[in-house]
Amino acid sequence: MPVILEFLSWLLMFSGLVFCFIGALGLLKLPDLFSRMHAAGIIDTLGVGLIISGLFIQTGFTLVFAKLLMVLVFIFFASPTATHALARAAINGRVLPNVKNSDVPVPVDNNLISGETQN
Amino acid sequence: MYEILIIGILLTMGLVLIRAVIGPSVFDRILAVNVFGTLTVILICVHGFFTGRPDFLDLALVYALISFIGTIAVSKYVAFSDVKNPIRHDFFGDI
Amino acid sequence: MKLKINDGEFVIETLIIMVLLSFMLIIGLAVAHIRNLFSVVILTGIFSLIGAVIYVVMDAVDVAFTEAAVGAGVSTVLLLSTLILVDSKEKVTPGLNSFVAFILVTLTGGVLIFGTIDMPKFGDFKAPIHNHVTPRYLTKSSKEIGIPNVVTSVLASYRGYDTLGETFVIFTAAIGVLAIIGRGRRKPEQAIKHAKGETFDDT
Amino acid sequence: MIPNLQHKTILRVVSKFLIPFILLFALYVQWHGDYGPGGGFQAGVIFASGFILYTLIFGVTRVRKVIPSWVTRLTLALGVLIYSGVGIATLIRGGNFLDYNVLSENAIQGQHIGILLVEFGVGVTVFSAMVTIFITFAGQNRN
Repeated sequence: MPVILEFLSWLLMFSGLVFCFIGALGLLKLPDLFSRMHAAGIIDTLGVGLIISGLFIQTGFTLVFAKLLMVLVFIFFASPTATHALARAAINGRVLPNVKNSDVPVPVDNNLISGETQN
Repeated sequence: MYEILIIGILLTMGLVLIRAVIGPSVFDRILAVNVFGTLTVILICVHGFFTGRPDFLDLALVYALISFIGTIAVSKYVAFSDVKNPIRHDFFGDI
Repeated sequence: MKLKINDGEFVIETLIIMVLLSFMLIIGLAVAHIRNLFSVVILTGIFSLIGAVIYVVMDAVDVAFTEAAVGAGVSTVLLLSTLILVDSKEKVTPGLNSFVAFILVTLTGGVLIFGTIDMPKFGDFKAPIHNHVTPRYLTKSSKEIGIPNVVTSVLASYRGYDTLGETFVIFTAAIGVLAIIGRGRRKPEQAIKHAKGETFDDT
Repeated sequence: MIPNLQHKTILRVVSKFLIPFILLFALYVQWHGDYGPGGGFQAGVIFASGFILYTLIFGVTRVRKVIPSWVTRLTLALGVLIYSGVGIATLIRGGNFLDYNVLSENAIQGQHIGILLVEFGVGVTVFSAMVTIFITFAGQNRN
């Protein structure tokens, strides 16, 4: 493998690791649920994407490449969907964003909040 | 080089684990489990390359495909406290 | 496939296993401490994830695959659907002296750890388990069975009786669930609906 | 609100995209178990996961239209029957119980056939058991 490709691969992987770490720090430090979801999004998209892109360069065009591509695609589809379902469930469960320090009044849709939780 | 990557991912997992344990709300735990699953997928991939046997990616594929079923089930449980009925049709109430 | 593992790889794999086991310990303590059963179900998911990774690092890929397939979706969903039927808050029963219980648990644990001192070291090739039938499985399975995955040949062919028994156990579990909570007594109108084929519910 | 769009929410779309892949992957695990990790048990659980996802999104009533209860009960017994049937077949052909060598002229080929059938039986039983247990539990009404 050319040195430049090797270098590029490791660059991608370590930047992915840095993004993962930033996301985890955000998950730990941010004040409320919805901002933590934002931090989790960094891991699910940039962290995974960059690390697996680095592995792509390491493997070349083989069966492993196809499997890695499938892992990437499925995470890209499934993970945001799961977070979306979680956010909906949280709003249904009367968890609201922490907007104490915000200047902008948050438009609160009464339908959304007081929607009956029974079936 | 892979060693540093693996240690970094383990460190990240530790941070996420703290969030899962301290909570405080149940949604934070679900979110942390979700992220933990994603990190597990990465760890399995990288470990496969580290040992030179990347044939074990099937395992990562399983997690990528079906780990979100659990998240959807718990979201549905919290929102409706059942898993029996279909998710709702109305514009706002759907999870 | 490489057969020799160099020292650096061994050190890093030991490190991974140690870190993951300590994660498991933290999760275990949290599960014992938290009273909300719903949170416990969620934390159990992490426990299963860590277990799968440890199996992968120990090269037990088939076991890891089972753990992944069951732990990722099915076990969480089954625990949740049980939780719907019961209360999600754990009741604390006061009464027994916790100090005596602590002493008893510590003693039992000490005896168990004492028992492991006699056992062969992890991965020792001179251990009895590796000298009984394992050499035959490993050396002759490609000639006798002819498929590359030794685990499958052991499960399905050499140990076919055991697997048959396991299949019967799963069968019995499903039958038991059906017999106990499967199809309770129907109300008359529901029975009519079912007979007409208008409802597909099992309940 | 656009009438026909409001049903096509994110979860439905993504689930409909993912369920075929889950089922396909389960089949891959089932028939590739000889060469890689996996086998009947794992395949059955993954196949059942696809149906569980469908149940979560579309409800018990609808999944029972896709796979009625008599089908799961039939396949539940069928898997065990396939497994034991292979054993009986080996007995009839003059071997020991579950000795696949006699299933074909060539011993290796006999082993192949036997393992394939047995794994299929395990997969079918595990799939039906998981679906049955989940739907029975999820369909209960709390009282």
